[in-house]
Amino acid sequence: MPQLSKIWAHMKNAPLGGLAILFMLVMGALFSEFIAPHSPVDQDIIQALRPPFWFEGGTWDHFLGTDELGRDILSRIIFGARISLVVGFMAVAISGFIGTCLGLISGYFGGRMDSVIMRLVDIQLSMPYILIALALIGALGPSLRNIIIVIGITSWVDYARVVRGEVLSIKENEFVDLARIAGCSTYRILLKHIFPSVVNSLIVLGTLMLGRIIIFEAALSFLGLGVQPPTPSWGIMLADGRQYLTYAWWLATFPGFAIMLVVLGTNLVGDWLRDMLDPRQRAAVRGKR
Amino acid sequence: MQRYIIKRFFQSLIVILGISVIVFIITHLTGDPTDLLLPPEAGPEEKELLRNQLGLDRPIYVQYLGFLKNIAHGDFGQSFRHQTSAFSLIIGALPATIELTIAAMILSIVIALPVGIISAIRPRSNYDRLGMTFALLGQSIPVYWAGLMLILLFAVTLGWLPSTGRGGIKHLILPAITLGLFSTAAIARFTRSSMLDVLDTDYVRTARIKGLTEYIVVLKHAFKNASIPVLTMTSLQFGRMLSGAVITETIFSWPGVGRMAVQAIYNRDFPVVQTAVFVTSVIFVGINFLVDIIYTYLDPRIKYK
Amino acid sequence: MNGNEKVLDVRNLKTHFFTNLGVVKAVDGVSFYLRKGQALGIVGESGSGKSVTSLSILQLVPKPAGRIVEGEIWYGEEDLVKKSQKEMRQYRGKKLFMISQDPMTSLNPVFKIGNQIAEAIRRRQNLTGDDLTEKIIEMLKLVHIREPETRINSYPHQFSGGMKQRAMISMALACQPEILIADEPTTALDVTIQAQILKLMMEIRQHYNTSIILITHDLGVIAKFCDYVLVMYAGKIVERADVKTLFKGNRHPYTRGLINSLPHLGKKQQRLASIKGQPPDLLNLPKGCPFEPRCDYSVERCSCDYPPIEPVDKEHFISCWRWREI
Amino acid sequence: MNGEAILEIKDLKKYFTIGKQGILSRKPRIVKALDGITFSLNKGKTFGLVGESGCGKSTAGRSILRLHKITDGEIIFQGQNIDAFTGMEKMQYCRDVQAVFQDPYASLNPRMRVGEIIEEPMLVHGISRSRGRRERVAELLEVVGLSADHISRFPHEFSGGQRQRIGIARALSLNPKLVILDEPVSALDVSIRAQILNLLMDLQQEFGLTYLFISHDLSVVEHISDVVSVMYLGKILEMATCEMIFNHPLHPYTQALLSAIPVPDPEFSRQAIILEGDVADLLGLEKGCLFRNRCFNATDACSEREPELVEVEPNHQVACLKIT
Repeated sequence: MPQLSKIWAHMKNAPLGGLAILFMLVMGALFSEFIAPHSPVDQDIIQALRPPFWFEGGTWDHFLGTDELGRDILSRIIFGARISLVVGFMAVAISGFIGTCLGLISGYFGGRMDSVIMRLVDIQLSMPYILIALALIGALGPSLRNIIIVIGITSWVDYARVVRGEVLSIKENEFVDLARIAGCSTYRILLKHIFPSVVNSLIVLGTLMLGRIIIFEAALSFLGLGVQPPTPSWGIMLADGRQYLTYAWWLATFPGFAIMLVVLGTNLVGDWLRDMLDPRQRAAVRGKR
Repeated sequence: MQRYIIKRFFQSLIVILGISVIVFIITHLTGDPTDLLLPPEAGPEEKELLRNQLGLDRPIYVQYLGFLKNIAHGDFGQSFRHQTSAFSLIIGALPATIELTIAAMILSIVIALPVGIISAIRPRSNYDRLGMTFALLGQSIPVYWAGLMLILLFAVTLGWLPSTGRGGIKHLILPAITLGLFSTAAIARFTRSSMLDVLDTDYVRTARIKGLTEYIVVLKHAFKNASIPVLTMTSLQFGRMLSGAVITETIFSWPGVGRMAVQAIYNRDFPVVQTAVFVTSVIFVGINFLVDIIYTYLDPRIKYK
Repeated sequence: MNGNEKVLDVRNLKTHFFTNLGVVKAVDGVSFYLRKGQALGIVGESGSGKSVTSLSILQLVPKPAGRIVEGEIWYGEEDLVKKSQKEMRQYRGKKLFMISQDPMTSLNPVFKIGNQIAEAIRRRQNLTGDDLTEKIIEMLKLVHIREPETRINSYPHQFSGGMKQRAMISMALACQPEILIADEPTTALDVTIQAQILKLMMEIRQHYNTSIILITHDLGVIAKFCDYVLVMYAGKIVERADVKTLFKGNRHPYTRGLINSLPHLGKKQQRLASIKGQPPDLLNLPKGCPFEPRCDYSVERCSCDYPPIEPVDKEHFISCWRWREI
Repeated sequence: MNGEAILEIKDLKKYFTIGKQGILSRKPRIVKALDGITFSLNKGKTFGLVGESGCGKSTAGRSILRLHKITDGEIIFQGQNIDAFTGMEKMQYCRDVQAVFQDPYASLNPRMRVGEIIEEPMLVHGISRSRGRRERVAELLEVVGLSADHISRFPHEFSGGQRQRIGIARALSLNPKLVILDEPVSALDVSIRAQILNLLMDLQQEFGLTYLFISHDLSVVEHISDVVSVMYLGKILEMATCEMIFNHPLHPYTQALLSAIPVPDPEFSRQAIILEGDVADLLGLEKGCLFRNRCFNATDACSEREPELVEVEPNHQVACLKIT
């Protein structure tokens, strides 16, 4: 626990924009029905391909315009946040769990276990993860559950690498030896002495990964192997909009902008958390005497 | 040093073996290929016959060993759709992908290194703020959206550059920018932080105490050290690019391995998919091995590990 | 003493660090001078500001957090504080050189030792090719590195700690600085190696009449090596005197406590005299004398006002309200 | 060295292999961190182990603490070989033998409160109830000169000396018989060092503790130890009572080591014996005395035969051919 004064010192540097974006994302996903002006699936051919309100032919009613079927873009973006967030959080949880366990084992026990896990990491890193995910989803079928699982098992590597690195340096600390001398079991050492020191890095990494997974999920949908229509998803909206790029630019522009904004938010918050929670960064800020 | 390279070489072989296992598993997960190969009205006997022909009734490890033997000979089977060897299809598409990735990589490095280095020597300056803001944006923009927006601006609105297909240098510009965007941002940020770490070390201070010019301090003493982690990062980015090429090639209709693989997935043409995965992975392993050799030149400590 | 010429005159130096948590006054109003050929010792505990003082002289205070906020550092007719980084290049490596604390990290790991020494040589002499190689070998010989012909092609990780520090000293020799600053040059080394390095530094001093600032926490090293000593505590000089006066006629309670708390070899005591309390928190220094909470002699006044530096005699200065009574 | 032995070390060896033996690595390098050391600790006394970096003194401590497997030899605690311990006996051994390490920052888990840190050994050993443990923690804090109010603070709120006190309190929480002190004051400032040394000596008196005091600092070792042994490259070169070692050193290495210490007295002048070379210069020292290439007394015989540790006078053992 950092002291209050330290927390305050970092709160002053908080990326308000990033936090606001993430807040909007969560709110949008939780209360889509109340916030969105229209239903995301209602079609209205008469209103089709309306531009945003500030262009000629745009209306206030369809703030960001409508798509080729007359569905309201803004509403679809708000509902699309749901998919992104659900996939993002679940996949971060799954990959974080797998990666953390492997990283802890690899770093703490070393030796043969370490070699095996590190080779697994090499293998995973060498393979084109988008193709693997596409192939797996192509094989298993594009359900939400499968998408989460596939993204989860293709994104564990970063956690394993970071956790392993942290464990290797934490292990060098004398308090770990002293815990063994006191008679603590390996399980207790890993859980009480090593894991808590890794949590900060996990929070930072998880935040940054959330953004990357949201991009990843939309990429799958964009390529047609993610969530299936008519579920409103940012990736699907982009894919649809691509065909209308030449005369209805707003179809592809706004959902992509939404993705960018959210990822920007996670990156900003992630960087801030790193400055606050990562001791090495803190030392750099403090300067040496 | 030789021992280190030999060790890395064997590790690379193990990794390739691992990749083959995973490719094999994925192929099996994709279900019974007889459904795809036979017309829907085929009866169970015909299926059984084909399964026997394809060796699908043999024990799994025998099948794997057969698979391994085949891929060692470059035989990944016939494309269901094109009725030619899947391997030759992929090899045919490979030059396009390599052209695109290398162009993107060069673009990334040429932009990212100077930006990262200058940001590091002038931390918190306006230059640093500007560079890092762009880097942050670059890391936040999804590749597919960046591609679409570039097409919208340069192809649709301004009409300066072609939006699809492969041809001269003009065709290469937009796809290369799209594919390189994320890596440029990532390498720039990483270069900055590595340089900041190194500039804070005692040996850089020693170089300053000796009264060396700032140019030598930064480019000789600091950068050579910082380049070691940056190289690691860059080689990882290469892997990302090979993967990201799938999307970029699809957007720009670039006739490379990625686009072919996506088409193959749509068509459930699995021999082509597995060849694409395997070949891209092996290329990346090869690049990593080259990078390992470069390390031995950059970091004398490696030779004795 | 070798003449009276002042080669360095530091006046009211204040170097502060501006951190997220507040301002650390690492060096806060330090004045002293260094005479030609003198070996000046700066002694103090961690956080006393002794290293920052040396970095300030070289204008190498870690940026952006650290800054010299006040004071002058006169080298001859020039005030180093006013020099730009570019101008400082004319001083670093020619007039001033510093050997830093940790020989393990002060050599660049990816360049050969010979290359790194060559850089120092070329600050003074424009040598190339075989002449340069010969000169490097000569430098390595001067610091008693065995087989210098092969050692110039070694990388730092192939050197032991003592050899690395010798390589650093050979750079100092190549630069022939007027002032050599040695920041804890032997702290990371074993006792027997420390003895070798100190001997080498004494040889240099005698041979080239170099003025040396030796920074250390080890009073034994001070007694052995230095003529004149500054004692620092919490960014200020509490006492400065020639070495004999400091050990035998000290008047500051901190100096005295420090000397008394050392175990003496060959004279086994039952208990050590210790200084009570904890080292000061540099972010929350007390208003008055920073040593007051730990001082056995403190009176009310000590916690309100910082005592000014007063001369005890010509070369002995002290900052304590009660030095006359101690 | 009379008295009741609590711990006996017999011909202890610990070899580390650098570079794993695999299909590809040709020959692994073996580092003999401990190459046959024998000594015993007497109850209630302090045994000092001194030497320069890499001499194996910490390896000895870590072997006794069972932090790694030993290569050969015996460690006998209260008459029992610790290698033959069963699960229960191992736990009992943990209670009897505790340690304090060098780095006051790395020794305390930054994410645990002071109370939890001191309580943990008792918790693991199932000693007393939660309330009883808390009372004991408060009592221990007072014993080491801190206040019971510090119980719910985090380590980063303390200075180095205070942290070392917390570490000592943790070591005492199980009422150990033997405490391994591995450079316990080396990382501390001079003014704090004396406080901690005094505390350690007081605690020894109060609780009848036995100390194994490992340090590179001879003056500190002299201050606290009853018996001292000097190590060099995994071997003991000289072992004697504290007075003898410091007033009448026999081994050339001990003599050099003592003379190399700068004395904090400007009027004290003594010709220091400057040893040539480095511990790292091990070329061709396969047999014979390991110190001979730095020794000012070495003769040809020294490269032929390895000296044994021999008792040259009561309570004084030396391993040097020129003396024995």
